[in-house]
Amino acid sequence: MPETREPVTLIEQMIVSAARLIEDKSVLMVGTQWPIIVSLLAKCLHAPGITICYEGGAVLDKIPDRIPFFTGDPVVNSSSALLGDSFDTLGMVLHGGRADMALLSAASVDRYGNINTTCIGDYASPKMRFGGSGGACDFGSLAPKTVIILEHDKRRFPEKVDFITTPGYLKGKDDRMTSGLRPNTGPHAVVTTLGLFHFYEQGEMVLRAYNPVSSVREVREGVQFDLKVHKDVRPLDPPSEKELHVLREQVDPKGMYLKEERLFKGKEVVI
Amino acid sequence: MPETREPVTLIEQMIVSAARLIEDKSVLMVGTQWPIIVSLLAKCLHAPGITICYEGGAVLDKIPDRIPFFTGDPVVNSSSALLGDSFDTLGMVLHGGRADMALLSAASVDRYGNINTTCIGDYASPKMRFGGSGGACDFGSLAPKTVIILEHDKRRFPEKVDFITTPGYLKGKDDRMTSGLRPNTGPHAVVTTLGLFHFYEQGEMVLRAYNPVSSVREVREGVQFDLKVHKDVRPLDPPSEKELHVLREQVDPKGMYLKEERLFKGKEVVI
Amino acid sequence: MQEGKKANMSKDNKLMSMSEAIDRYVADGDVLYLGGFIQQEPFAAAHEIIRQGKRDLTVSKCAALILVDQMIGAGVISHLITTFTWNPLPATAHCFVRALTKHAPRKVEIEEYSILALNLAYFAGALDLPYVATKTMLGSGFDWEQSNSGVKNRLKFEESPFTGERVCLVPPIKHDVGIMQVQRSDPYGNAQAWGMLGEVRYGLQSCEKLIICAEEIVDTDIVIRDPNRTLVPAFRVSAVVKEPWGSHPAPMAGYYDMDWPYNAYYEKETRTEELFREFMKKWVYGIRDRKDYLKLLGQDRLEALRPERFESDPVSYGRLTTHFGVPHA
Amino acid sequence: MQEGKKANMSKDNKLMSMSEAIDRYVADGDVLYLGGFIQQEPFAAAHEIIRQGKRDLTVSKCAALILVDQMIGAGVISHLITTFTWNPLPATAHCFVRALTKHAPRKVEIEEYSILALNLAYFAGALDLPYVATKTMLGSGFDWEQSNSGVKNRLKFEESPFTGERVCLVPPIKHDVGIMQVQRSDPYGNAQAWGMLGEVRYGLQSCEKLIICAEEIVDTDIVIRDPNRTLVPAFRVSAVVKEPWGSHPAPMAGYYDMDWPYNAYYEKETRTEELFREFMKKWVYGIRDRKDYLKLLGQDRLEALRPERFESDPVSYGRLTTHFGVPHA
Repeated sequence: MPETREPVTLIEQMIVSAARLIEDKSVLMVGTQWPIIVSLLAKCLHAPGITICYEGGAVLDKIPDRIPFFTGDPVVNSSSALLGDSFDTLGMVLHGGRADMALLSAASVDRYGNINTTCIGDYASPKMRFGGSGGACDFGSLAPKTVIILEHDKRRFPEKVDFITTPGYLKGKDDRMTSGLRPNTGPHAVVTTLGLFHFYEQGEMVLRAYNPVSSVREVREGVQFDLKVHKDVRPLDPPSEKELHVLREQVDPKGMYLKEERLFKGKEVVI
Repeated sequence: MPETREPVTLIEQMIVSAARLIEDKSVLMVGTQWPIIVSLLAKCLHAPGITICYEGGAVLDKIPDRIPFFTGDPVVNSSSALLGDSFDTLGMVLHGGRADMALLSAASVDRYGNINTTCIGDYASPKMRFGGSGGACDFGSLAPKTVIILEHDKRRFPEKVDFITTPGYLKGKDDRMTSGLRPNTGPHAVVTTLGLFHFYEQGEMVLRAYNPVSSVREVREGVQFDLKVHKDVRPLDPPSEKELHVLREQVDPKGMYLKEERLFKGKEVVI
Repeated sequence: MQEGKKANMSKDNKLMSMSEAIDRYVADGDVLYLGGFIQQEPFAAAHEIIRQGKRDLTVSKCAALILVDQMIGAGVISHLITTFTWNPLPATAHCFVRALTKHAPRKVEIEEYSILALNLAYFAGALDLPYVATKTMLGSGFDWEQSNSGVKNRLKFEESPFTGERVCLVPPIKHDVGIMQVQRSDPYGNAQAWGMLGEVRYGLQSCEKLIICAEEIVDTDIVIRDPNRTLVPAFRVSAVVKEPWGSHPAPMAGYYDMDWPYNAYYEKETRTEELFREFMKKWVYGIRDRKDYLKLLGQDRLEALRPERFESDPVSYGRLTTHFGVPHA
Repeated sequence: MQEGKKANMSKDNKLMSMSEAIDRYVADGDVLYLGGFIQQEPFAAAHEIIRQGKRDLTVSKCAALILVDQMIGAGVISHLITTFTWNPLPATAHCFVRALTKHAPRKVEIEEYSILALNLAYFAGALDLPYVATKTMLGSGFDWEQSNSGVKNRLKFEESPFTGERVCLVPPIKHDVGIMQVQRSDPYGNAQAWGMLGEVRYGLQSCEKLIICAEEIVDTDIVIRDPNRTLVPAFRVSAVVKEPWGSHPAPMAGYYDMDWPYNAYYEKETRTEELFREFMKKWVYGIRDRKDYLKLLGQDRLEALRPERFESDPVSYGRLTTHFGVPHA
């Protein structure tokens, strides 16, 4: 282990933990933001046989020449085995029942895995407004397993989201069934900078493992509801040398995601 | 007028009479058999601005290098401005309300313009069986004006067809509306080797004009029902020199349709 | 015969012979979708299905020409989903007519739609939509509710909750196996086709397993350089068969014309059951595979079907390697 | 402004300037579809709409990025149909947020769907289907029947007459005018595009009139040699505008990358209404047309956005001129 290695960041732990949930040869619907880097890391490591699908109608065949900034990035045009319509991916892969897993970022998630990327406050006269669903509602409605990836922050984990952009288990699994959503669909895991959560029984989020630099207590204090903890809760394995190397040197060598270079934070952009 | 010209055939009169019904710049759904040659004749004559659409997903831009034998003929592949799916033509042009007229061949037609290309006798145990609808039911269901083109033969004009493959006015215009078919759709004309028929009021077929080599009486005797005759019934204009020349020399110089060459009638074909 | 979906990963080489593909992936009693809207018909695959004596197949084919007629005559089909079945000459498809009027060589249940309705059913099948409402098929014989025609299909009719108008509801049609002959595929099943595509995009995607027969096997690089032409991505495909001329006597855009006189020949040679058996002995049962079939046809006949090249211009999808092409502070 | 459909014949030359196209075919109060799924956005057209001061537009855009944000900020939109609106950086689309939270500069009614649901609504619009049933959107805030969320959209919910399950019904969405920037078109409007096409095939076809903006105007022969790439045929098109770089700062497959830093610049320069007005003065109101805009950007910036060529191989569709290629008696 080289002494000079930079320490593992919370974001890196989140990305690696999420990537480990991906089984080789599975078919993935991949949303914008963290899911992009998570799925490419998995493909470069233990899951070379995954098929990565984006909502705009792309089925990737290979690792793009540079990491896509979002799923509509034109770099995808030269890395795809199929480019077509949204019907090709959201329609025939996802609604058609051919996807194994969907990966989503989120602004906030509640205890039943419901995601809000729409607004704070009343929908008709919101206090704050976010972008909206995009394909996220489709992912969460239709995928057999949805994995939600977001930075841990107490404001992001309310008891109940103000607006359900993407349905989790609503008020519990029975409620999801009543709505007409298909059986054997719904949130599978939430991965944050502090922990890994799964959904059991009535579709409630349960802490399954925590970032080794954090603790059960910190995670529980980082949500607004009474978080259940799995009886076998354990610390997450930190990224291996190989995982970290591939992530930093191969998947995102310019730090577009890992160092938020694509956001130009604190940089002057003049045109 | 050159003396040596071959006489006008009944088929030629039918083709020319049907072509005259096509307005320039209109958008046509064109079925297999007679509609192919009728629409190409119109495009070569008075209607160069028509758009010709085939059910398999072709929008023709130009006169094909040779006359198509049917609408799926691969000669269409090198003559189209758009090749796509059946949704492109039957879907977005026809169901989408962008077609002005549909041209159809038929095995038999009844007094309300209902077409049968399915069977003689009971559907479940037919005495005789034909090919079936293809896109014909769609044409007749959806087009603002359907023009039906067929050889005149008493067996082809029953009082009531055994099976309605393609709906005309069913038992009369009210019945068509009751079925849920859209207003302002339905049969516009029937063109046969002996006459031209339109549909009035309750959607009944009325003789509007007859082949100059035939007569009202012959036409009336050529159907199985009590055919109404328009008060201004008149003989059809015979093909002009130009119409005949373009049809024979330009549209179908090898007599594929005009002399049924493509059918190999009475010829030995050994492979 | 059933193989798990996980077998179909994107990077498995799925090249195999036609006989292996049909043996492994088509089972008695399966619901088959056969692709190709008049062009690109899977004749080589259909002949192998007949040779292997598959039984009680449901065959779903939007435009059924003499390929389906042969399968009916050979007795492998028990249920036919279609919009028409004929010889495009136009002439009668004799086996089809014998099956429906005389139940010879066996009874075939028929389930008919219009082309647009069947496209919508495949579309609903591909996306697994509960149903799609349309304004076609109303009032016709296919509208069993109004016409009392004796037709058996899957349609329902109801009043639109939006407008109150009467509409036709088309439910999904799905298939166990889909087979189509395409211009090219890579060894993994990234299959590309061009020409008049009819219903095939949605027909293929409404299938659990896919057998892709291709005129040419190409490198994946060729696919990636023109991904808009891809009909199905590799992960959906179970088998890839290299089978040049596999659609004869149907046409393949850019590769060969329809062998038009063959339609007349077929019409004449299949007017009776006995004649049909002779025909099949020569063209299907009496030979082992497509290579034998092409020998029977002769090289001259094949060469005469080749079209002139009529080529697309290359287009660029653009390759981007830098992170920010433009200067920024 | 309304022109009859018959004006759109296949062989009319429809080339005109952007200002003429917008003036003739976009009216106050129109329902507009803006094409391009992130790639191929009609920025040049949107800027001209803003310059001409069109009012009370309903804008329907599946993926709304800073183009829609600018139109909202400029006050030309009264009703927005969308699935999301943001700056893809990702960052807030400030005008969008101001309009929804503070009604500044004006109130904008919003009608939201998921991407798949909006694709189905456009599909239903393009084919004029009464409705399409789906299993997405159920239980979410968009499911106003179950969620009591205050959302206003066109969906209905019912029990499937086939299975009894609860389904979401998506009705057609149609538009007066559609606008999209494509790679190439002939002068008549046979428009071709490639790349990631999202919802555009059905979005465009759900419009009465179409304005096609193209990077290049090509001969019809180029179109005919690759007709599978045609997005809309000429008879559907009212105007064709030659407008190179018309999608900047969005990308155009094969022509230019997204100008990524521009997203950061835009975010910073539009944080207040006053800043936004300054931004628009510089980039929209203060200039006459796209040529001025490109001058502002500078040739160096444009050149740096060009990708390497990444070319498709030509394919042949085959040309057939003989009546029977094969010998027959």
